[in-house]
Order: sequence, then structure tokens, then C-alpha cells
Amino acid sequence: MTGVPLSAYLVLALVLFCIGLYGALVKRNVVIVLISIELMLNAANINLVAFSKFGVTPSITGQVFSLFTITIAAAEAAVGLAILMALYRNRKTVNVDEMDSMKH
Amino acid sequence: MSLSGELIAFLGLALVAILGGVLLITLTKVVHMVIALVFTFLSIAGIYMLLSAEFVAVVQILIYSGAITIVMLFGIMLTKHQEREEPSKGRWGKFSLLLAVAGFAVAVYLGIYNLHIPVQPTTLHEENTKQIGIELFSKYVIPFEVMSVLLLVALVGAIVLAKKDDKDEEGDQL
Amino acid sequence: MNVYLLSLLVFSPLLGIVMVAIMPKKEERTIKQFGFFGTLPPLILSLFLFSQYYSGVALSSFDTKINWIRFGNLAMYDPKLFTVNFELGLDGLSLIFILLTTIVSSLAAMASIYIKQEWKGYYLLFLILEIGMLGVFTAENLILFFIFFEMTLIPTFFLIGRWGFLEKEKASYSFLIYNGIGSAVLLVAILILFARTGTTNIEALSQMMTMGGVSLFAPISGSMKYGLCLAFIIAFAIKLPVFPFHSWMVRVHAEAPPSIVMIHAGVLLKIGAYGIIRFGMGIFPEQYKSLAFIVVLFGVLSLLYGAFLALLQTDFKLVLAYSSVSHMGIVMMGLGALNESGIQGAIFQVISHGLIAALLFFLVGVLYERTGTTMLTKLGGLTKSMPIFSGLLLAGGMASLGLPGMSGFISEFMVFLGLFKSQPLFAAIGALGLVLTAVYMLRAVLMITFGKSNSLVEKEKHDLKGLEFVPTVVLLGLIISVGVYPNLLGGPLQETIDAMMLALGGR
Amino acid sequence: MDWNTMLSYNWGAMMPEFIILGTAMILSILDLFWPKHFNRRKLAWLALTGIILAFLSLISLFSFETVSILSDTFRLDSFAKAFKLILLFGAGLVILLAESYEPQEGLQEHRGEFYYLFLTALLGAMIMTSSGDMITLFVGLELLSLSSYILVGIRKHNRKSNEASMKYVINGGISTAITLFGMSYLYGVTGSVNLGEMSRTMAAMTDGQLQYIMGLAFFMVFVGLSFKIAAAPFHMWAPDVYEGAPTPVVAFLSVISKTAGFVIILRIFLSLFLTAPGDTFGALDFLEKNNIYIAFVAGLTIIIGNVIALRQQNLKRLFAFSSIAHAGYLLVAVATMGGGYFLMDTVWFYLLAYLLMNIGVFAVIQLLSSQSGSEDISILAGLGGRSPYLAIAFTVFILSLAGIPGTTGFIGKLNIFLGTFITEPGHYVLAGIMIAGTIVSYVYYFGLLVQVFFRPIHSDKVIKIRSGLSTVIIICLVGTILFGIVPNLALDFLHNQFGDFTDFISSE
Amino acid sequence: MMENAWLIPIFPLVTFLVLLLSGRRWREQGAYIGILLTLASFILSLLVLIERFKEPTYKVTIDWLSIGGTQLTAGFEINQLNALMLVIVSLVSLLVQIYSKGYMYGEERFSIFYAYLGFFTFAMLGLVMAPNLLQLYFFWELVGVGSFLLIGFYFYKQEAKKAAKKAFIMTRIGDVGLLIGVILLFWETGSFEYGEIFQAVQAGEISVGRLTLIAVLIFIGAVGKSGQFPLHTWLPDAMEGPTPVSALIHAATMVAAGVYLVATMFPLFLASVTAMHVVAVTGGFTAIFAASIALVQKDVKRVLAYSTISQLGFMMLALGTAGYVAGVFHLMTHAFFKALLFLAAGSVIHAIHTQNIEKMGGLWKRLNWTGPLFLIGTLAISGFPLLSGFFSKDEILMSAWEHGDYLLFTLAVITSFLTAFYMFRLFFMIFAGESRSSVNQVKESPSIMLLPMFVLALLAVISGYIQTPWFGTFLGDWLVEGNEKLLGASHNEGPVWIMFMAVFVSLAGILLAYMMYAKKKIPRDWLFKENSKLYKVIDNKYFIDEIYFFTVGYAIKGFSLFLSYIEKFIVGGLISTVTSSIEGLGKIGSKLQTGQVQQYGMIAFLGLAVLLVIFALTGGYLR
Repeated sequence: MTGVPLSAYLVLALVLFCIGLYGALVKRNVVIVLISIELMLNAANINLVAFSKFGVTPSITGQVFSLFTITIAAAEAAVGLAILMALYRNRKTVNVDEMDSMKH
Repeated sequence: MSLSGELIAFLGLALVAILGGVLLITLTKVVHMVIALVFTFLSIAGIYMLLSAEFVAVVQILIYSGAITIVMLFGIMLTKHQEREEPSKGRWGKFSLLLAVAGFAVAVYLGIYNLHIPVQPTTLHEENTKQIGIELFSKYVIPFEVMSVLLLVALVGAIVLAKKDDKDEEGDQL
Repeated sequence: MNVYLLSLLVFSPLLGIVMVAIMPKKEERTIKQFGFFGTLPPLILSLFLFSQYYSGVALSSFDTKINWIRFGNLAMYDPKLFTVNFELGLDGLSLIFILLTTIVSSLAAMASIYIKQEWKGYYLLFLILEIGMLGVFTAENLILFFIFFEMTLIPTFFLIGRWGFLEKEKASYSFLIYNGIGSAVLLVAILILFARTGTTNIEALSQMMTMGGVSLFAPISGSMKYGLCLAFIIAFAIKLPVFPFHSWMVRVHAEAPPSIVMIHAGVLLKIGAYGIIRFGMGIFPEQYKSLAFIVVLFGVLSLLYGAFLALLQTDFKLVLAYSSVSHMGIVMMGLGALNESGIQGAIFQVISHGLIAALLFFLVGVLYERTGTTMLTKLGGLTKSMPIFSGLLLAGGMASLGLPGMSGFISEFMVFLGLFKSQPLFAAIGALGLVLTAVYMLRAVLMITFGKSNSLVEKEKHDLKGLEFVPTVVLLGLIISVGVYPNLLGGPLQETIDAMMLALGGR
Repeated sequence: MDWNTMLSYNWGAMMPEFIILGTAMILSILDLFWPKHFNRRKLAWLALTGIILAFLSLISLFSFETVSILSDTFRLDSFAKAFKLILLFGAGLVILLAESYEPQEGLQEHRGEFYYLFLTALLGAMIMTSSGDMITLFVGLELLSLSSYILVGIRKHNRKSNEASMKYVINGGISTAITLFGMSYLYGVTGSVNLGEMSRTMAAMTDGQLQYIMGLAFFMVFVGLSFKIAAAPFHMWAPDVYEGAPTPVVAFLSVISKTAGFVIILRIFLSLFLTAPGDTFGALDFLEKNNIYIAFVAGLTIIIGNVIALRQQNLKRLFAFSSIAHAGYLLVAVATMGGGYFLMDTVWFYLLAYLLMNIGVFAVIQLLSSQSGSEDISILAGLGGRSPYLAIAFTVFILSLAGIPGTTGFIGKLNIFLGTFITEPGHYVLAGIMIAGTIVSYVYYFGLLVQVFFRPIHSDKVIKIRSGLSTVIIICLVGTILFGIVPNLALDFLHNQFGDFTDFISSE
Repeated sequence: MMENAWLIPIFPLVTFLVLLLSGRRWREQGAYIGILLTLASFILSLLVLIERFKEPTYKVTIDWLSIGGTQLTAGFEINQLNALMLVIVSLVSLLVQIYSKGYMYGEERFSIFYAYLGFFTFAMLGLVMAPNLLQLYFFWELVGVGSFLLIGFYFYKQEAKKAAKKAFIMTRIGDVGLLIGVILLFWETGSFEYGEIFQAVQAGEISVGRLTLIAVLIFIGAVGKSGQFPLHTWLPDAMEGPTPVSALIHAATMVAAGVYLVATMFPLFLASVTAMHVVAVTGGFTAIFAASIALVQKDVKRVLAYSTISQLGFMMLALGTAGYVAGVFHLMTHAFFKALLFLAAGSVIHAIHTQNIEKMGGLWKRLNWTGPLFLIGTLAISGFPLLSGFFSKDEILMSAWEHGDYLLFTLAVITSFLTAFYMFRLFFMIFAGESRSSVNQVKESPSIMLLPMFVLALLAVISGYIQTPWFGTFLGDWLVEGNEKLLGASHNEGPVWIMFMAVFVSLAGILLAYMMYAKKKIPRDWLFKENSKLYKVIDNKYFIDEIYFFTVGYAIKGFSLFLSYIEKFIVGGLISTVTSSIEGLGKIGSKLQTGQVQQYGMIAFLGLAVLLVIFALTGGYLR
């Protein structure tokens, strides 16, 4: 078969992961940082689903795993946003780099 | 399933996904970034379709493109910040990060670019949702239940943290 | 009874600890009395042991052994593997060190009358320190030894840092860091041995190292034996201390309260010598033999270095501190001589310096109490107002410079006797130190006691009195009795030294 | 799968988890419906009761043979029992700490949530100890993390707390993503998420490229989990988070969360990588070949933790770095695999020791800082004069942390060293770094004692200790000394109960 | 009686202890204790000496120190030499103590003085009785301490302090030499006992080179104690002590210990020609060297001190030229007349309260007893015929001539001349002419001071007759009895002209002094002026002290300073460098902790990337 090879999916996941990572570490806005993390998790999910089909022993487990991941990601996003709300109330900012009252 | 069709679909979806990601990084308006990412999430759902994971794809669309994006947008709205994101990171920081990302990517790429695992016929696309359901409720009961606790925690946590404390309001949302 | 005697001895200061602990904070007199009485049970027990020894009871009959810790779960190989027992034992060498400890501790407790504050904490730490010291000299395995060894560190740190002079905290930190490094090296060596052999019993180890036992795990290679031997030597050389590891000790001597320096110079430093004999020499005789050259070299270096620096000091405490460096150099020289005379001399030197340093630092305490200074330049002519003090100081100085009739002579003589046999060149260079010792000691003592009396000193006229005579007379008495009849100590040591010589390959 | 098969499993093995879960539920409901004026502090006792019950039920489970439920998604093996003991014990102490927690700005309205989030976090950790399934492990990990995020930020009117929580979420999210990315590759090369199956597949793996991917996955998982245990250079969040978080939460993070981190590291690494081939010839184990990387991280962690701690003036930050250093020591044991003989009991004992001494220290810090409203080192000044007993307890904890003999800390370190030296060639460099780090740590640990004993008293305020707190301090003190003097109590117990942890990897 | 000889040193020790413990309570009464106990010692020694005439050497030892299998012993031995020494020491000590009763009257620390005297006497007697080298060394140093204490008796005087210190340290240098020699000898012979050592030496077990080295080292000990060149500088300074002390220690006993040592170890020295030569040359040189300094000194005690050095040189010369008996003989006679001279000088000082001879003069009439007594001493030391010094000096000249060392012989003759000259210079400066003193009330000393001087004067006159060419060589015969092979002849027969020449030079010296200082016929600066360079050099004792100070003193001080810099910057700096670099590391580390969460993430991710890249470059399948 000469369908889309596994490595194509994996590379796509890798690229997305890197983009997510870059975004999470560079963007100033906390929302964007959080959403970048979501992107990273998504990349992992692509891997899981791809391996679920093209892996050594294909099985549905990968898809199940990815469902768990998605749920967790959602929960994390919710908590992250909630924390942002609390922070915003106190600090009136959403910029990551202004959170430096504790250092050294 | 036509081979070329699958390939074209994949290329298209991948292009959109990556483009969304790139836009996320390059755009300056926060809302635009989120919107750009919606495309990525959607195309990832498409990828899942290609990988015979219909149920995951649907969940992806519902949760990511739907729920999470909306929540994020709400977040953006509620925290009325200046809409523009100014680049602030130092050049060196960015450069070294890029270097690190490149290193990471190359190292991983070396492992996967010509990964040949013999493709085995699968039945994943047949009654995908049922398969998942069976798997979930026969093998993964415990994590599933833990998951429910986790969601509860997230719920409570979100409320506790995000709630406006006016002292008169009870936590009657629950 | 005999079986528990050692444990009783080691933990007997606990009685005092309890007594002091239940006292209210403010009861200065009672606390001081109890603190002193707390040092009596070990003293009495050790004297009892000594009398037992002289009445012919075998020292090995006091050995105690209780199962204690088993590391890992290797019972399938050998139930004894990685087992650490609580085992205490005694031989002539440790007997003498224990006597030294108990005597000096009691006298130092007496000298602690000058402590001005927080007596309770002081005596608690003091007694804990004594437990540690007693434990160090009776421990039969390395882990137990190390535990007691560290047990001496912590109270000393506080005793220096809390009750010392002006720069006490610096001194206590310095003490901590150097000794920390020393004990780290020691710990590594101990644990390598433990890990590779599965035992820490000193006797078993020395048998294994010399005869070559069967090791279940990775065996200890020859070069590693050298490394371990060297590690032991370095660890204890820091404790001793030997040039160039001495700067902590100088600070401690200068800053710690005199009563603690009595203990410190009198006993704690001696753990270094004890360790080198027990572990360096005892476990790795072969390797030690080929490293002896280095031991002697650093011994001579310390001797001369300490002596030269003592010449320049203007603080009496510092003179004594550098003199200790110098005298510990002599110990090293003796240990490196590799013959009976040298080793016995080194042990004698250890004991003798213990007594002499205790005496001198007691006098330093008195001096500071009376005049408020120990600076040589500010003192002078004390013979006029304090003749007894001056006489004792002179006697102490004379003892320190190795005057015959005092213990210092015997030890120095034996060390040089031994060293001239094995390393004549070093011995000849070291002999220069004997002259220098006389020079700096006399310089310091005479600056205090002779010459014109200083106006500052004139005000305080009262000489030694009352209780202050006890430590001085006892110490001086011991110094002289050892000096006049050295076989007093030589007897118990004979067996140990014979065993050591056998391991080192005969005379 | 029908109900019969479902019920045929020995669900009793999950009793502690059920109890914790149940307590958490009851607490949440009570918290919800109890009138607002009602003091939520009493809920702590309920939570404590739950933990004690769970602890007792865990002890009653010791007689059970290894239990595996639903293809290893839950395993009750020796490892799980041993480490759950520590988790529950620590959680009990932390709850007591939390009961006595009285921050200056108050914590009335969220005290209830505070307690049951503790319990859910604990549940996550417990799940992590006793699962042989990657999904369950991951979910447990996330349950723990998510609860922790909220706990850290629960003082939501405190800017530092918000900030700490935000930083924790961001760092935690990234680390989760990295871990998951690694796990996805592991799934890829084995086609399974069951650790036992994966281990068998990997052991038989000969394809070089797959092995390489496995290696990549190893690093990603390792790094992801290193965030959790705050190993350098993935530690940097820890000081900030510790500083901002409420003190009991810090105690929780530095002890229980860290324990959980090590548990999952051991679970995954020992199951998967111990038997996996290190090269195409299969001459070396993967871990044997690559433990240099763990050793490197361990060494770096020790150095960074200890060296930076020297400069800290804030107690919580200081102990953050201290706990980083201790993570380094533990990683030494992991890197050397305890020399092959000492791994499990070393890690277990050290975690126990660390639990006792660290919670003890945090109890004292909580007491002093809530009284003075400051977290600066100087609040310790003159403690020796103000409250000698508290000072002595604190001293014992510090000495134990510094690894002075006569305390548990010493025996713990000794175990680690034994592991480093027993092999040929020994891990001398690592041991050297560790010992050097220990000496450096003397400086700041004793610096605290200098404050306690040598510095003049600032305030003469009588220190009031709540009974809960004093219980914690006494338990920790007794434990620290007891296991330091007679460590065989713990070690023999471990060996007698759990032997060599031979049932660690499922043999199905 | 000999078995009880151990009591001899014990008596003075008791004096020491009793007086020390009683403190200042007894004041002058303390003297009686000292005198009585020393008297007991003296009587006992006398009895022992008498017994020793008939009986053989007596020796008792006990185990003292066991080193491994070797037992070192302690005990005592009574042989000819030390029996004689016992009497000399206890006698002089007794006399000095009696004398001091008067001399030290009114001193606040009177009984302490007697305690010190007792201690010194104890040590000296112990030294003499020692049966082995180790014990000898033991007491050798104790003697030094006794000397130290007594020199520093006036502790408040800066000079006394310095002198005491100097005395101790200079002799200590010698002691170290002795110690090394003793130790080396032990390893060569396996024993410290004289008998065994001499046996080994005779059996030729030791190579000559070794033997020479050992002998020279032992001799260095003697050089230090006996104030031989170059370690002589302490002795003149030691005159800072009370005068009776100078008489006892720095004339009669301790300084003679060096001679005694060489005499005791004589067989050892005999076995090495080089060593003998070293001894002889050192002695000879010291003799003339010290005599030359004595010529110009203005302090009465210093003149006597240099004279002592010179005379000790004589004794060494005798021993070095194999004149065992001569050396010992002179040691004995010198003990008497030099003690006499010092006591007499003390009497003068007591009377006139100055030591500067320029300020004396004309005392002959005022000090009716002291003057003649001083004269007897001066005559004896000058070798005036028929007095003790004449005989003993004769023996030395003979032995030097016999041995064939003509150069040394010449030196000795010149020294004899110089001795006579400077001693009479001293005598005339003090007693002749007009009084130059400001003190008008010059009183003769009390009888308690005069009595000992009488005894010594008597001995100074008659003690020579036990060894004369005319009435037999009783002393020599007895001394070498049984050991002829080891010790050499009992008497040196030399040409008769030597005796006449000796008489001549001595008389010439006296005459010259008389002309210069009594009659003033010859101007005092006829040979060289007081401001000439040579005079200055001699007056300043050849600048030996200064040379030591500028070379050895500065070298040591400089080296100490150098080491103190090492201490400060290298040894001390070592640890501070480490700590500060660790602290620096901490600083950098905590700087990285910027509070920027993304930076944390970056660093962490950098770490991951580094790990991965390293793994990729080195890892698994890529190889």
C-alpha cells in the first residue's frame, strides 16, 4: 500500500507540537499560552490516533487514550482560565511576563 | 478509498493545520489567533477521520473547536486586555528557543521520518464508536471513573477560583 | 555485667543530661553543679575499667554486640551481609583515649564556671559531646564510629558559635565546613568499604583487607585500597589537623570558649590520630606502609609551619593554636615512622598534648577572666600579681616544649627515636621544630608572666583560688606522672602496638 | 464485559481508594450544604478520619497477594502497598497542618474545598502508585496535578498565590504535553498501554529505529516527570510556586506530590526500560546504557538546588531549593538503580525520611510565618530562647535534612551511597557531587540554626501551637529520631512485608 | 651507702617542692630548709665518695619505659667521675645556699629562690648520677630549666627576661644536637647504657663516619651547655641572674656539665680522631676567643663569665687532646675557684651596688675579707704556682703538648697569659687605686656570706694537690682505675719546661696587669685605643650577637612572615576561593530565577533538547 505513510502523520504532529511549544513559551497573553498548550496536547493526540491505526499492533486503545487526553485538556483549560480570572481580578493583567513578583 | 484522494486530503488538512499554527504565532490580535487555531483544530479532526477515528474526530470538533475555543474567547472577553500582543521577548531568548525547538525537532524527526512499520489491516473504522465504548467500559473503567473525579475537581476548582466573591452569593451553581 | 559496662559508660552522661534538663533555666549554680556531676559517672566508670584492666581482666570481655540495622534485603546470600551491629569494644588504645576523654571532660566541666549565660543549653550540649567522644573511642564498626564522630561535631558547632568570643560564628562555620568535608571524605571511604564488603566491623575489615576475603560483590582493587587508605588519612588529617587543613582549628582555638577548647584540643583533635591508627593503619597496613612517606612529610611540614607561625602571633590563644598544629605534626611524624617507637610516641604525644593543651587552655580561661584579654602585647609581668598562675603557665609552657619530666618529652623523644630509624632526613629537619617550639613558647609565656607589669593587669590581683586549683593540679599531676614514669601508659598500649606492628610487617 | 466478570474482581483491594474517594465526596457535599457560618475547620477531622481509615484498610490489605484488576489498570502489589503507606501517612500529617493553617488574610470561605481537593490529589497519587496501565497512570497524574493547581491558587485574593498557581498551570501544562508526547511514542512502538505487555514487546525489540524512538520517548517522559519532582533544569517553577502557595500546600507539593512523581518514574522506568535493550545487539539494558543521563540530571539537580539555596532569604523558597536538592539525591538512587540491590528500599526509606523531616520543618515554618506574617529567615531568630522545645524539634528536622547521623536523613543518604558504591565501577562522580552538595547544604541549613540559636529574639510573643500542629511536630520529631536511631524498624518492616518487590512487573 | 645514693638528688627536690608549695610564707626561714637538706645531700655524697674509693662501680636500674620489646631503664650509677661530681655539686650548692642567705636577704621571693636552687641542685645531681644517656639527657634539660628560672629570677627586669630566654634557647639548640646524637647512637648500639655503648664502640660495630657524626652531635650538646663557641652568647647574658646563681650554675656546675658529658662519653670520642679534633679545636678557640673578650669587659660578672667560657674551653681542649684526667681535674678546681670568684664578686656588688668595674676601685682596704679571698681566687685561676689552678692548667698544657697539637698548645699558653692578665686587671680595677664609686657606705658582707667563701678559698688553694707531678697523681689514678684502656693515662708526663713556661706566662700576665691598672705605669691604651676599631669589635664581643640577630633572627622572622602570608592567602584563601566561587555560582543561579515562567519553560525545554540531541548524536541506531 502506498497510502499516506505513518511518518507523515508523525511529522505533522511533531510540527504542531513544536509550534505549540513555541507559542506557549513566547506569547505573552496567558490565553494564548494556554491554547498553545492545547495545541501541544493535540499533537500528542495525532500521534496516538495515528499509532492506533498504523502502529506495531493496531488497536483502538490509542483512540481511547486520545479521548482521555482531550477531556483532560479541556479540564486543564478550564482551570487555567479560572486561575487567569482570579489573577486578572487582582492584577488587572493577562500578560505572562508581568507575573514576576516572586523571583531570585 | 482512493490513494491519491487520501493523500490530497491529508496534504490539505495538514497544510491548514500548520498554517493555523503559524498564524497563531505570527498574528498580533489575540482574537485572531484563537480563530486561526480553530482551523487547526478542525483540520486535526479531519486528520482523525483519515485515521479511521470518527468518534475522536467528532469529539475533537465538539470540544476543541467548540467548547475550548469558546471558553478561551470568553476568557479573552472577560479579561478586557489590550487586544494587541506586543512582542517583548528578548532576541536571545527567542533565538535560543528556536535553536532548542529545531534541535528537538531534528532529533525526533530523525526517528520518525522513515519509520516503516508494516501496515496491518484494521477494523477500526467499523463501528468505531462501539469499539471505543466496549474498550472504555471493559478495560478502562477505573481511569474513566477517575476521570469523572478529575472533571469534578476541575469544575469545583474553576468555580472556586473564578467566582466573584461578593460574600452574599452562595455557591449554588453546583 | 561486663557486657553492659561499655554501653553504660558511653551513655552515662545521659544521667547528667536528664538532671540538667529538668532544672529550671535560671538556676545557675545548680545547673553548673549538675553539669559537672554529669561528667563524673563516665569518669568513675572509666577509672573502674582501668582498674579492671590492671587487675588482669581481659579487655575483650567488655565487648558488646547487639543486632542493629540491616541494609538491603540480601539475606539470601548471607544473613550477616550489610548488617550493622551496635558493637562496642575496648583495647588498650581505646582505654587510654577514654580515660583522657573522661578526665578532660570533667575538668573542662569544672572550667566551665566561666560560662556567663545559658548554662542549661551549654551543659546539655557539653554532655552530648561527651557521649559522642566516648562512643568514638569504643565503636567497633565504622558506621557506629561515624555516627559518634558526627555526634561530636554538632554540639561543638553550637558550643563554639553560641558561647565563644567575638568572631565565634565565623569560627563555628569554619569548623563546620572543614569538618564537614573531612567527615564527607570519611563517609565515602567507609561506605565504599561497606558497599564492597558488606561489613563495617573493623576487625573483619582488616582481616579482609590483609588476608583477602571472598567478596560477594565487586571486589576492592589494589589501587582502590590505596585510595581508601589515603581517604582515611586525609579525613583524619583534617581533623587532626595537619597543614594545610589547619585554618579551621586555629580559628576555633581563638574563638571558642576556653573550656570547650580544652575539650577540643584535649580530645577532639585526637580523634584524628585515633582514626589514622585504627583505620588507616589498622585496616590497610600494606597501603599505609607505602603512604607513610607522605604522612611523615606532612607531619614535618605541620611541625615547622605551625612553629614558624606561632612565632609571630600576638594573641596567646593563637600561639597555642599554631602550637597545636605543630604538635599534631609530631603525631603524624610518629605515625609515619612505622615502628613501635614512632607509633607509641605518636600515641603518647596525643595523650600528652591532650593534657597539656587542656591545662594551657584552662589557664587561658583564667587569664581572660582576670584580665579580659589574651593579647600578648597587652599583658606582662603577671608573676607579680598572680605568681601561682604564672608558675603554672610556665609549667604548661615547659611541658608543651617537651621538657623532660613532663609527658611531652617522652612522646617527642619516642617519635624522634622512631623517625630517626626510618626517615632520618625528615627527623633531622623536624628536630629544628624542637628549637622553634622553645622559642615561641617561651616568647609567649614570658611576655605574659615576665617583664614589666601592665597597668591593665594591675587592677586584678587575685591569683588562682578554690576550685580553679583542681583542674590545674590534676592535669599537671598527670603530665608529670606520665613524664616521670611513662610505663603508666605504655602498659595498656603494648598489645595494640604489637598487633599493629605485626600487621605492618614486623619491626 | 458483563457484571459477573466485573464483580469477580477483587474490588476490596481498592478499599483505600474508595475510602478516600468517598470521604472526598462526603466532604464536598457537606461543604456545599453546610451553612456558611459553620466553621469548615471541623471538616479536617473528617478528612483525617477518612485518611486514617484508608490507612488502616491498607494495612489490612497487606495479607493480600498481588491483585490485578481489569488488565492491570489497578494493581495492588508490594510496591503499591509500600508507597501508599507513605502517601497516606504524609497526607494525614498534611491535613493536620491544613487544619491549623491560619494565614493572615484568612481562608474561611474555601476551607472546605481545601480539604477535599487534598483528598482528590491524594487519590490521584494513590492511583499512580498502583496502576500498571499508562492511561490510568496519566489520568492519576493529571488528577493530582489539577488538584494541586487549584490548591496552590486557593488563596485567590493573594496575588502571589494567583501568580504561583498560574505559573504552575503553565509549567505543568507544558510538562504534561511533553510527557504525553513521549507516551504516545511509547504506545506507538509497543502498540499497548499495559506496562506489562509493553515491557515484553520492548524487551523483544530489535529494530534500531524503534529503539531510537523508544529512546526519544524515554527522554520526553523523563523530562515531563522531572517537572513533577522538580529536577534541574526543570525545577525553576518550584521556588516561585512554593513561595506563593499556602504552607500546607507547599508541604503537600514537596512531599506527596514528589513521592508520586518518583512513584510514577519508578513504575514506568522499571517496568519498561529495565528490560528494554539498550542497543541493537541487546548487550546492554536501556537503563544501564542511558543512566548517565539520569545521573547527569541528578547531579545537576543536587548542585543547583544546594547552591542556589545558599542565597535564599525566604524560608519557603529556601526549602523549595532544599527539596530540589533532595529530589537530586533520590534521583541518584534512581540513576544507579540502587546498585541493583537497594533501589526500592532506598527510595522508600528516603521518601519516608524526607516526609518526616520536611513536614516537620513546614509545620514550624507555618506556625512562625502565620504568626509574624512574614516568611523571611529572620522570623526564626531567637526561637531557641522563645520556645526551646520548638527550637529543638526544628533543629532535629534540619539536622536530618542535612544528613547528620542519628536522624533518618542520614540513614536515607547512607542507603543511597551504598547503591552508588556497590557496583564496579562505582558511581564515584555522582557520589562526589552528592557529598559535596551535602556539605554545601550544611551552610544554609546551619544558617537557619544560627538564626534559631545565635540571633537575638525579635518578639516576645508567646507562641501558641494548635494541637493539630503540635501533633504533627511531635510525630515528625519522634519519627525522625526513631528511624534515625533504629532504622531497622522501618527497613525490617519493609523487607518482611514486601521482600524484594518481585511482583512489581506483571507477569501475565 | 651507695645503694642509698638515690637520696642525694631527692633532698634538694624536697626543698623545691616544700618551698614551692609553701609559697612566700616562710620568707627567710625557707633558707634553712634548703641549707639543711643540701647539707644532707652533701654529707651523703661525701660518704658515697669515700665508699667509692674502696668499692667498685655501683649501678641500679628499673624499667622505665617499654617500647615494644625494648625496655628503657632508669636508675643511677656511682662511678669515679660522678662520685666526684656529686661532691663538687652538692658542696658548691651548699655553699652558695649558705651565701645566699646573706646575699638575698630582704628579697620578697626569698623562699622561691631557694626552691629554684633546690630544683637546680636536684637536676644537676640527677644528671651526674644518670647511668645512661637518656636519663642524662632528661636531667640535662632540667638543669637548663633550673638555670632558666634562676636567670629570670628578677622577672620584672627586661634584661633578665631576655637573658633567661636566650639561655634556654641557645642551650636548647645544643640539646637538640645531643638528642639526635643520643638517638642515632641508640640505633647504632641498641642501648642508652654507657657500658653497652662503650662495648659496642670498642667492638668496632659502628663505622667511623657514623661515630664521628654521633660524637660531634653529642659535642654540640656540650657546646650549648658549656657555652662554647659558637653557642656561647647566652652565658655572659646569664649574669642577669643573682650572683650566687652565677657562682653555682654558670661557673661551677651546669656549664661544667658539657665537660662532664664529654668526659662521660670519652671512649666514644676517643674512637673518632675527627671528633676529638673538633672538641680540641673548639675548646682551644673558645678559650682564647673568650679570653680576648674578657680583656675589655667592664662588668665584673661579665669578665668572670667570659673567663668561665675560656676556662671551659680549656677543659674541652684537654679532653680533645685525650687529657681525660686533665679535663676533669680542671673542672674540679675551676668549680672551686670560679665559684669563689663569683661569690667574692657578689660580695663586692653587695657592698657597692654596681657591677661596673670602672666605678669601683680602692676597695682593698674597705673590704677586708673579700679582697684577699678574691685575690686567692684570682691567683688560682691565673695559674699562680702552688694553687689549684696551677696544677690543673699544667695538666692541660701537658696533655696538649703530649698529643702533639702544638698550635693548640700555643693557643693555650697565650690564653694562660691573657687569663692572668684580665683577671688581675679585674682585681686591680676593683681593689687597687682610688675609689671611683659614688657609694660611701661600703660595708663588708656578713659572715654568713664570708663563710662559704672561706671554704671555697681553702679548696681553691689545696684541691690541686690531689694530682700533682710531685705528690702523686691520686686523682688520675683513681679516675681511670679499671678503665685505663678506655680513658687513657692517669697523668700526662711532659717536658718540665712547660711548667716553667706556664708559671712565666702567668706571672707575666699578672705583672702586666699590675703595671697597667695598679701602678698605671703603662697607659691602658698602649696597645690599642679605646675608640679604635679593633677595640670596638672586641668590646662588642665580636658582634656575634648582632650577627646572629641579623642572620638567624631575621631569617626566622622573615620566613615566619613569608609563611604568614602563605597562611593568609594560600591556605586561608584556598577555602575562601572555593566558598566564594560557590556563592558566585549561587548568585548566577538565582539570577536566572527571574520570575518569568516562560523563561523557566525555555530553560527546561533547552534541557530536554540538549538531552535529546546528545542522545541522537550518540544514541542507539544512528551509530
